[in-house]
Amino acid sequence: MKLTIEYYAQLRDEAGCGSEATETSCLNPAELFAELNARYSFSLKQAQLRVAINDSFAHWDSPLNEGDLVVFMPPMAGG
Amino acid sequence: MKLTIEYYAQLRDEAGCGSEATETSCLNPAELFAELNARYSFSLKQAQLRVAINDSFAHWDSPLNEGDLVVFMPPMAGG
Amino acid sequence: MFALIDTQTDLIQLRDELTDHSAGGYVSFEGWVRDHNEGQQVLKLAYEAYPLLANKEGGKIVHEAMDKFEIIKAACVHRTGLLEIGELAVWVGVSSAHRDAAFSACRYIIDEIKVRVPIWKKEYYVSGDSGWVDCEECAKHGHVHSHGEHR
Amino acid sequence: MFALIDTQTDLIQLRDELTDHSAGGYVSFEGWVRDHNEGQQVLKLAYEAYPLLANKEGGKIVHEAMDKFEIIKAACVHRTGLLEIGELAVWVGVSSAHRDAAFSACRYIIDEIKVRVPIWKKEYYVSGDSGWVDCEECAKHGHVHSHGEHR
Repeated sequence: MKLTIEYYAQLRDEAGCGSEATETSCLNPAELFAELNARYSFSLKQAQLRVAINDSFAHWDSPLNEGDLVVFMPPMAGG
Repeated sequence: MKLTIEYYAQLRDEAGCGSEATETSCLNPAELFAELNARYSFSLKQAQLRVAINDSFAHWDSPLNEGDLVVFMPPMAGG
Repeated sequence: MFALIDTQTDLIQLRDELTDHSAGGYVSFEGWVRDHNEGQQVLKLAYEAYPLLANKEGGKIVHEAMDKFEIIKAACVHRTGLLEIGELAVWVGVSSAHRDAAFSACRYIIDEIKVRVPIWKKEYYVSGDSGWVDCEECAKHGHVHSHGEHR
Repeated sequence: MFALIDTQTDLIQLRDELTDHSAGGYVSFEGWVRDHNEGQQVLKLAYEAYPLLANKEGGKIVHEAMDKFEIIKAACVHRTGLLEIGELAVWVGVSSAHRDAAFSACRYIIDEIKVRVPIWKKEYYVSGDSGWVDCEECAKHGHVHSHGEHR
Protein backbone atom coordinates (compact mmCIF):
# COMPACT_ATOMS: atom_id res chain seq x y z
CA MET A 1 0.00 0.00 0.00
CA LYS A 2 1.29 3.48 -0.95
CA LEU A 3 1.06 6.28 1.64
CA THR A 4 2.26 9.85 1.93
CA ILE A 5 3.81 10.82 5.25
CA GLU A 6 4.33 14.34 6.55
CA TYR A 7 6.50 15.49 9.45
CA TYR A 8 6.50 18.73 11.42
CA ALA A 9 8.90 20.50 13.78
CA GLN A 10 11.56 18.26 15.34
CA LEU A 11 10.19 15.17 13.55
CA ARG A 12 10.84 16.92 10.23
CA ASP A 13 14.35 17.83 11.34
CA GLU A 14 15.01 14.23 12.41
CA ALA A 15 13.50 12.63 9.30
CA GLY A 16 15.40 15.14 7.18
CA CYS A 17 12.30 15.86 5.10
CA GLY A 18 8.84 17.34 5.48
CA SER A 19 7.14 14.75 3.33
CA GLU A 20 7.83 11.35 1.83
CA ALA A 21 6.05 8.65 -0.11
CA THR A 22 6.29 5.14 1.31
CA GLU A 23 5.25 1.61 0.42
CA THR A 24 4.19 -0.31 3.52
CA SER A 25 2.19 -3.23 4.80
CA CYS A 26 1.52 -1.58 8.18
CA LEU A 27 -2.11 -1.79 9.25
CA ASN A 28 -2.28 1.36 11.39
CA PRO A 29 -0.33 4.48 12.42
CA ALA A 30 1.20 2.75 15.46
CA GLU A 31 2.82 0.09 13.26
CA LEU A 32 3.84 2.72 10.73
CA PHE A 33 5.49 4.89 13.37
CA ALA A 34 7.43 1.91 14.71
CA GLU A 35 8.63 1.15 11.18
CA LEU A 36 9.73 4.76 10.58
CA ASN A 37 11.26 5.03 14.04
CA ALA A 38 13.50 2.06 13.24
CA ARG A 39 14.80 4.13 10.31
CA TYR A 40 15.06 7.61 11.89
CA SER A 41 15.40 6.99 15.67
CA PHE A 42 13.07 9.87 16.56
CA SER A 43 13.69 11.66 19.86
CA LEU A 44 9.98 11.54 20.70
CA LYS A 45 8.04 8.44 21.70
CA GLN A 46 4.69 7.51 20.19
CA ALA A 47 2.99 8.42 23.50
CA GLN A 48 4.14 12.03 23.05
CA LEU A 49 2.81 12.35 19.52
CA ARG A 50 -0.52 12.74 17.80
CA VAL A 51 -1.38 11.39 14.38
CA ALA A 52 -3.66 12.62 11.61
CA ILE A 53 -4.98 10.70 8.62
CA ASN A 54 -6.16 12.79 5.66
CA ASP A 55 -6.12 16.03 7.68
CA SER A 56 -8.21 14.72 10.60
CA PHE A 57 -6.98 13.57 13.98
CA ALA A 58 -6.84 9.77 14.05
CA HIS A 59 -6.24 6.97 16.54
CA TRP A 60 -3.07 4.95 16.64
CA ASP A 61 -5.12 1.88 15.70
CA SER A 62 -7.17 3.55 12.95
CA PRO A 63 -6.95 1.52 9.74
CA LEU A 64 -4.72 2.80 6.94
CA ASN A 65 -5.88 2.78 3.33
CA GLU A 66 -4.17 3.10 -0.04
CA GLY A 67 -3.27 6.71 -0.79
CA ASP A 68 -3.74 8.01 2.78
CA LEU A 69 -1.87 11.09 3.99
CA VAL A 70 -0.45 10.29 7.44
CA VAL A 71 0.94 13.11 9.59
CA PHE A 72 2.88 12.61 12.82
CA MET A 73 2.80 15.60 15.15
CA PRO A 74 5.04 16.50 18.11
CA PRO A 75 3.37 18.03 21.20
CA MET A 76 1.53 21.20 20.14
CA ALA A 77 3.24 24.42 21.18
CA GLY A 78 1.20 27.27 19.76
CA GLY A 79 0.34 30.47 21.55
CA MET B 1 -19.44 75.27 61.74
CA LYS B 2 -19.39 76.00 58.00
CA LEU B 3 -19.19 73.05 55.57
CA THR B 4 -19.41 72.55 51.82
CA ILE B 5 -21.55 69.66 50.64
CA GLU B 6 -21.44 68.04 47.21
CA TYR B 7 -23.99 65.70 45.64
CA TYR B 8 -23.68 63.35 42.69
CA ALA B 9 -26.10 61.48 40.44
CA GLN B 10 -29.63 61.04 41.86
CA LEU B 11 -28.68 62.85 45.10
CA ARG B 12 -27.78 65.93 43.02
CA ASP B 13 -31.08 65.67 41.16
CA GLU B 14 -33.00 65.37 44.44
CA ALA B 15 -31.12 68.16 46.22
CA GLY B 16 -31.54 70.31 43.13
CA CYS B 17 -27.89 71.36 43.25
CA GLY B 18 -24.42 69.83 42.93
CA SER B 19 -22.94 71.80 45.77
CA GLU B 20 -24.05 73.94 48.69
CA ALA B 21 -22.56 75.71 51.68
CA THR B 22 -24.19 74.94 55.03
CA GLU B 23 -23.94 76.03 58.65
CA THR B 24 -24.45 73.09 60.97
CA SER B 25 -23.81 71.76 64.46
CA CYS B 26 -23.76 68.11 63.30
CA LEU B 27 -20.81 66.17 64.67
CA ASN B 28 -20.44 63.61 61.88
CA PRO B 29 -21.68 62.68 58.37
CA ALA B 30 -24.45 60.46 59.76
CA GLU B 31 -26.02 63.38 61.64
CA LEU B 32 -25.44 65.67 58.66
CA PHE B 33 -27.15 63.28 56.27
CA ALA B 34 -30.15 62.97 58.61
CA GLU B 35 -30.40 66.77 58.74
CA LEU B 36 -30.21 67.09 54.92
CA ASN B 37 -32.58 64.18 54.42
CA ALA B 38 -35.21 65.97 56.51
CA ARG B 39 -34.94 68.83 53.98
CA TYR B 40 -34.70 66.87 50.69
CA SER B 41 -36.31 63.45 51.39
CA PHE B 42 -33.69 61.56 49.44
CA SER B 43 -34.74 58.31 47.75
CA LEU B 44 -31.64 56.53 49.05
CA LYS B 45 -31.03 55.52 52.64
CA GLN B 46 -27.76 56.19 54.46
CA ALA B 47 -26.95 52.45 54.31
CA GLN B 48 -26.88 52.63 50.51
CA LEU B 49 -24.51 55.59 50.39
CA ARG B 50 -20.84 56.28 50.93
CA VAL B 51 -19.41 59.50 52.26
CA ALA B 52 -16.14 61.34 51.61
CA ILE B 53 -14.56 64.10 53.64
CA ASN B 54 -12.02 66.31 51.83
CA ASP B 55 -11.75 63.90 48.87
CA SER B 56 -11.10 60.74 50.91
CA PHE B 57 -13.56 58.03 51.86
CA ALA B 58 -14.75 58.58 55.43
CA HIS B 59 -16.84 56.78 58.05
CA TRP B 60 -20.32 57.86 59.04
CA ASP B 61 -19.02 58.67 62.52
CA SER B 62 -15.86 60.47 61.38
CA PRO B 63 -15.64 63.92 63.06
CA LEU B 64 -16.49 66.98 60.98
CA ASN B 65 -14.34 70.09 61.11
CA GLU B 66 -14.80 73.72 60.07
CA GLY B 67 -14.41 74.13 56.31
CA ASP B 68 -14.68 70.41 55.44
CA LEU B 69 -15.90 69.29 52.03
CA VAL B 70 -18.45 66.51 52.57
CA VAL B 71 -19.59 64.41 49.61
CA PHE B 72 -22.48 61.95 49.69
CA MET B 73 -22.29 59.25 47.04
CA PRO B 74 -24.98 56.92 45.69
CA PRO B 75 -23.96 53.29 44.93
CA MET B 76 -21.09 53.31 42.43
CA ALA B 77 -22.10 52.32 38.93
CA GLY B 78 -19.04 52.68 36.74
CA GLY B 79 -17.93 50.25 34.06
CA MET C 1 -2.25 54.22 35.70
CA PHE C 2 -5.90 55.20 36.02
CA ALA C 3 -7.47 58.10 34.18
CA LEU C 4 -10.88 59.59 33.51
CA ILE C 5 -11.29 60.63 29.88
CA ASP C 6 -14.05 62.66 28.29
CA THR C 7 -13.63 61.68 24.62
CA GLN C 8 -12.98 58.48 22.68
CA THR C 9 -9.38 57.39 22.93
CA ASP C 10 -6.72 55.62 20.87
CA LEU C 11 -6.86 51.99 22.00
CA ILE C 12 -3.63 51.04 20.25
CA GLN C 13 -1.76 53.79 22.07
CA LEU C 14 -3.11 52.54 25.41
CA ARG C 15 -2.09 48.98 24.52
CA ASP C 16 1.36 49.98 23.28
CA GLU C 17 2.15 51.59 26.62
CA LEU C 18 1.86 48.15 28.26
CA THR C 19 4.35 46.39 25.97
CA ASP C 20 7.55 45.10 27.50
CA HIS C 21 10.18 42.70 26.21
CA SER C 22 9.63 40.41 29.18
CA ALA C 23 5.85 40.30 28.62
CA GLY C 24 4.42 37.16 27.03
CA GLY C 25 0.75 37.77 27.68
CA TYR C 26 -1.61 40.71 27.46
CA VAL C 27 -5.27 40.76 28.48
CA SER C 28 -7.61 43.65 27.92
CA PHE C 29 -11.20 44.28 28.90
CA GLU C 30 -13.47 46.83 27.28
CA GLY C 31 -16.88 47.83 28.52
CA TRP C 32 -19.12 48.95 25.67
CA VAL C 33 -22.44 50.77 25.83
CA ARG C 34 -25.00 48.14 24.92
CA ASP C 35 -28.49 48.76 23.63
CA HIS C 36 -30.31 47.12 26.52
CA ASN C 37 -30.19 46.77 30.31
CA GLU C 38 -32.51 44.76 32.52
CA GLY C 39 -35.17 44.51 29.85
CA GLN C 40 -35.14 48.18 28.77
CA GLN C 41 -34.00 49.43 25.35
CA VAL C 42 -31.16 51.89 25.95
CA LEU C 43 -30.68 54.88 23.62
CA LYS C 44 -27.52 56.39 25.11
CA LEU C 45 -26.01 57.00 28.52
CA ALA C 46 -24.10 59.49 30.60
CA TYR C 47 -21.31 58.78 33.07
CA GLU C 48 -20.69 61.23 35.88
CA ALA C 49 -17.63 60.99 38.14
CA TYR C 50 -16.40 62.56 41.34
CA PRO C 51 -13.07 63.23 39.61
CA LEU C 52 -10.63 63.67 42.49
CA LEU C 53 -11.76 60.64 44.44
CA ALA C 54 -12.32 58.54 41.28
CA ASN C 55 -8.74 59.11 40.17
CA LYS C 56 -7.43 58.36 43.64
CA GLU C 57 -9.44 55.15 44.09
CA GLY C 58 -8.88 53.99 40.48
CA GLY C 59 -5.13 54.44 40.88
CA LYS C 60 -5.26 52.53 44.16
CA ILE C 61 -7.02 49.58 42.49
CA VAL C 62 -4.42 49.39 39.71
CA HIS C 63 -1.66 49.42 42.33
CA GLU C 64 -3.37 46.68 44.29
CA ALA C 65 -3.43 44.55 41.13
CA MET C 66 0.31 45.15 40.66
CA ASP C 67 0.88 43.92 44.23
CA LYS C 68 -1.46 40.94 44.15
CA PHE C 69 -0.53 39.44 40.77
CA GLU C 70 2.72 38.71 38.92
CA ILE C 71 2.11 41.30 36.26
CA ILE C 72 4.35 43.76 34.44
CA LYS C 73 2.14 46.73 33.61
CA ALA C 74 -1.52 47.61 34.13
CA ALA C 75 -3.73 50.54 33.25
CA CYS C 76 -7.37 51.58 33.21
CA VAL C 77 -9.28 54.47 31.66
CA HIS C 78 -12.94 55.34 32.21
CA ARG C 79 -15.09 57.63 30.09
CA THR C 80 -17.29 60.40 31.45
CA GLY C 81 -19.98 62.40 29.69
CA LEU C 82 -22.53 61.36 27.09
CA LEU C 83 -21.95 58.04 25.27
CA GLU C 84 -23.72 56.47 22.32
CA ILE C 85 -24.45 52.75 21.84
CA GLY C 86 -21.26 50.88 20.98
CA GLU C 87 -18.89 53.45 22.48
CA LEU C 88 -16.13 52.45 24.85
CA ALA C 89 -17.03 53.18 28.50
CA VAL C 90 -14.06 51.57 30.24
CA TRP C 91 -10.79 49.95 29.20
CA VAL C 92 -8.47 47.79 31.31
CA GLY C 93 -5.15 46.41 30.03
CA VAL C 94 -2.61 44.17 31.76
CA SER C 95 0.67 42.67 30.55
CA SER C 96 2.56 39.86 32.27
CA ALA C 97 5.14 37.13 31.66
CA HIS C 98 2.48 34.40 31.88
CA ARG C 99 -1.17 34.68 30.90
CA ASP C 100 -2.72 33.45 34.13
CA ALA C 101 -1.68 36.56 36.07
CA ALA C 102 -2.83 38.90 33.29
CA PHE C 103 -6.31 37.32 33.22
CA SER C 104 -6.65 37.45 37.01
CA ALA C 105 -5.40 41.01 37.32
CA CYS C 106 -7.58 42.31 34.49
CA ARG C 107 -10.62 40.71 36.07
CA TYR C 108 -9.68 42.06 39.50
CA ILE C 109 -9.33 45.62 38.20
CA ILE C 110 -12.66 45.76 36.36
CA ASP C 111 -14.53 44.09 39.24
CA GLU C 112 -13.12 46.55 41.79
CA ILE C 113 -13.54 49.60 39.52
CA LYS C 114 -17.24 48.85 39.21
CA VAL C 115 -17.94 48.79 42.94
CA ARG C 116 -15.36 51.16 44.42
CA VAL C 117 -14.78 54.07 42.05
CA PRO C 118 -17.23 56.98 42.40
CA ILE C 119 -18.70 56.97 38.90
CA TRP C 120 -22.42 56.91 38.12
CA LYS C 121 -24.31 55.95 35.04
CA LYS C 122 -27.56 57.45 33.80
CA GLU C 123 -29.37 55.50 31.12
CA TYR C 124 -31.69 57.12 28.57
CA TYR C 125 -34.31 54.70 27.34
CA VAL C 126 -36.12 54.40 24.03
CA SER C 127 -39.35 54.75 26.06
CA GLY C 128 -38.38 58.35 26.96
CA ASP C 129 -37.58 57.46 30.57
CA SER C 130 -34.15 57.87 32.04
CA GLY C 131 -32.63 56.69 35.27
CA TRP C 132 -29.53 56.37 37.38
CA VAL C 133 -28.32 52.79 37.40
CA ASP C 134 -27.65 51.04 40.67
CA CYS C 135 -24.34 49.32 41.11
CA GLU C 136 -24.07 45.68 40.07
CA GLU C 137 -23.83 44.41 43.63
CA CYS C 138 -26.92 46.34 44.72
CA ALA C 139 -28.85 45.05 41.73
CA LYS C 140 -27.82 41.50 42.66
CA HIS C 141 -29.08 42.01 46.18
CA GLY C 142 -32.47 43.08 44.91
CA HIS C 143 -32.48 46.77 45.82
CA VAL C 144 -34.97 48.85 43.94
CA HIS C 145 -34.04 50.89 40.89
CA SER C 146 -34.77 54.59 40.93
CA HIS C 147 -36.21 54.89 37.45
CA GLY C 148 -38.58 57.65 38.45
CA GLU C 149 -37.31 60.43 36.22
CA HIS C 150 -38.91 61.63 33.01
CA ARG C 151 -37.32 64.01 30.60
CA MET D 1 -13.38 32.57 13.16
CA PHE D 2 -9.89 31.12 13.34
CA ALA D 3 -7.11 32.02 10.93
CA LEU D 4 -3.40 31.51 10.49
CA ILE D 5 -1.64 34.69 9.41
CA ASP D 6 1.92 35.15 8.22
CA THR D 7 2.38 38.89 8.80
CA GLN D 8 1.51 41.39 11.52
CA THR D 9 -2.14 42.29 11.49
CA ASP D 10 -4.43 45.23 12.24
CA LEU D 11 -5.64 44.67 15.80
CA ILE D 12 -8.30 47.36 15.62
CA GLN D 13 -9.82 45.72 12.56
CA LEU D 14 -9.94 42.36 14.37
CA ARG D 15 -11.56 44.02 17.38
CA ASP D 16 -14.06 45.98 15.32
CA GLU D 17 -15.35 42.79 13.75
CA LEU D 18 -16.53 41.66 17.21
CA THR D 19 -18.57 44.77 17.99
CA ASP D 20 -22.32 44.38 18.35
CA HIS D 21 -24.98 46.66 19.75
CA SER D 22 -26.00 44.04 22.28
CA ALA D 23 -22.40 43.55 23.48
CA GLY D 24 -21.47 45.15 26.80
CA GLY D 25 -18.15 43.45 27.38
CA TYR D 26 -15.12 42.58 25.28
CA VAL D 27 -12.08 40.61 26.41
CA SER D 28 -8.99 40.06 24.32
CA PHE D 29 -5.84 38.08 24.87
CA GLU D 30 -2.59 38.63 23.02
CA GLY D 31 0.43 36.37 23.19
CA TRP D 32 3.64 38.32 22.63
CA VAL D 33 7.13 36.99 21.91
CA ARG D 34 9.02 37.54 25.13
CA ASP D 35 12.78 37.73 25.53
CA HIS D 36 13.10 34.73 27.83
CA ASN D 37 11.75 31.23 28.36
CA GLU D 38 12.64 28.80 31.11
CA GLY D 39 15.81 30.64 31.98
CA GLN D 40 17.12 31.12 28.43
CA GLN D 41 17.46 34.50 26.66
CA VAL D 42 15.34 34.34 23.52
CA LEU D 43 16.41 36.24 20.37
CA LYS D 44 13.49 35.46 18.07
CA LEU D 45 11.24 32.54 17.24
CA ALA D 46 9.53 30.71 14.44
CA TYR D 47 6.04 29.22 14.41
CA GLU D 48 5.28 26.36 12.08
CA ALA D 49 1.74 25.07 11.53
CA TYR D 50 0.06 22.13 9.86
CA PRO D 51 -2.26 24.57 8.11
CA LEU D 52 -5.25 22.44 7.13
CA LEU D 53 -5.63 20.73 10.48
CA ALA D 54 -4.72 23.89 12.44
CA ASN D 55 -7.50 25.83 10.74
CA LYS D 56 -9.95 23.00 11.29
CA GLU D 57 -9.12 22.50 14.97
CA GLY D 58 -8.85 26.25 15.67
CA GLY D 59 -12.27 26.82 14.14
CA LYS D 60 -13.67 23.96 16.20
CA ILE D 61 -12.35 25.51 19.43
CA VAL D 62 -13.92 28.89 18.65
CA HIS D 63 -17.24 27.15 17.95
CA GLU D 64 -17.00 25.22 21.21
CA ALA D 65 -16.56 28.53 23.04
CA MET D 66 -19.68 29.89 21.32
CA ASP D 67 -21.61 26.83 22.54
CA LYS D 68 -20.25 26.72 26.08
CA PHE D 69 -20.49 30.40 27.01
CA GLU D 70 -23.09 33.15 26.61
CA ILE D 71 -21.03 35.13 24.15
CA ILE D 72 -21.86 37.11 21.02
CA LYS D 73 -18.77 36.86 18.80
CA ALA D 74 -15.36 35.24 19.10
CA ALA D 75 -12.29 35.03 16.93
CA CYS D 76 -8.67 33.93 17.04
CA VAL D 77 -5.68 34.45 14.77
CA HIS D 78 -2.26 32.82 15.09
CA ARG D 79 0.97 33.93 13.42
CA THR D 80 3.30 31.61 11.55
CA GLY D 81 6.85 32.26 10.35
CA LEU D 82 9.68 34.20 11.95
CA LEU D 83 8.79 36.57 14.81
CA GLU D 84 10.90 39.13 16.65
CA ILE D 85 10.69 39.95 20.38
CA GLY D 86 7.52 41.90 21.14
CA GLU D 87 5.61 40.74 18.07
CA LEU D 88 2.10 39.38 18.34
CA ALA D 89 2.01 35.56 18.13
CA VAL D 90 -1.66 34.94 18.89
CA TRP D 91 -4.77 37.05 19.38
CA VAL D 92 -8.12 36.00 20.86
CA GLY D 93 -11.13 38.32 21.09
CA VAL D 94 -14.58 37.71 22.56
CA SER D 95 -17.61 39.97 22.92
CA SER D 96 -20.62 39.27 25.13
CA ALA D 97 -23.52 40.94 26.91
CA HIS D 98 -21.90 40.43 30.33
CA ARG D 99 -18.18 40.32 31.10
CA ASP D 100 -18.09 37.01 32.95
CA ALA D 101 -18.78 35.00 29.81
CA ALA D 102 -16.25 36.98 27.75
CA PHE D 103 -13.48 36.35 30.29
CA SER D 104 -14.30 32.63 30.53
CA ALA D 105 -14.57 32.13 26.77
CA CYS D 106 -11.37 34.04 26.00
CA ARG D 107 -9.50 31.96 28.56
CA TYR D 108 -11.02 28.76 27.19
CA ILE D 109 -10.00 29.55 23.63
CA ILE D 110 -6.37 30.38 24.37
CA ASP D 111 -5.99 27.38 26.71
CA GLU D 112 -7.37 24.98 24.11
CA ILE D 113 -5.48 26.57 21.20
CA LYS D 114 -2.21 25.97 23.00
CA VAL D 115 -2.72 22.25 23.51
CA ARG D 116 -4.90 21.18 20.57
CA VAL D 117 -3.93 23.17 17.49
CA PRO D 118 -1.01 21.72 15.48
CA ILE D 119 1.39 24.65 15.72
CA TRP D 120 5.00 24.39 16.86
CA LYS D 121 7.42 26.96 18.14
CA LYS D 122 11.17 27.02 17.62
CA GLU D 123 13.11 29.37 19.85
CA TYR D 124 16.44 30.92 18.85
CA TYR D 125 18.55 31.75 21.88
CA VAL D 126 21.14 34.44 22.51
CA SER D 127 23.55 31.58 23.27
CA GLY D 128 23.39 30.46 19.63
CA ASP D 129 21.30 27.37 20.46
CA SER D 130 17.84 26.86 19.11
CA GLY D 131 15.14 24.39 19.97
CA TRP D 132 11.59 23.26 19.47
CA VAL D 133 9.51 24.10 22.50
CA ASP D 134 7.43 21.43 24.16
CA CYS D 135 3.82 22.17 24.84
CA GLU D 136 2.91 23.78 28.16
CA GLU D 137 1.25 20.68 29.52
CA CYS D 138 4.24 18.51 28.68
CA ALA D 139 6.59 21.00 30.30
CA LYS D 140 4.43 20.96 33.44
CA HIS D 141 4.61 17.20 33.59
CA GLY D 142 8.38 17.32 33.55
CA HIS D 143 9.12 15.94 30.09
CA VAL D 144 12.55 16.79 28.78
CA HIS D 145 13.11 19.63 26.34
CA SER D 146 14.75 18.78 23.05
CA HIS D 147 17.20 21.65 22.94
CA GLY D 148 19.80 19.64 21.10
CA GLU D 149 20.08 21.67 17.96
CA HIS D 150 22.86 24.10 17.10
CA ARG D 151 22.77 26.45 14.17
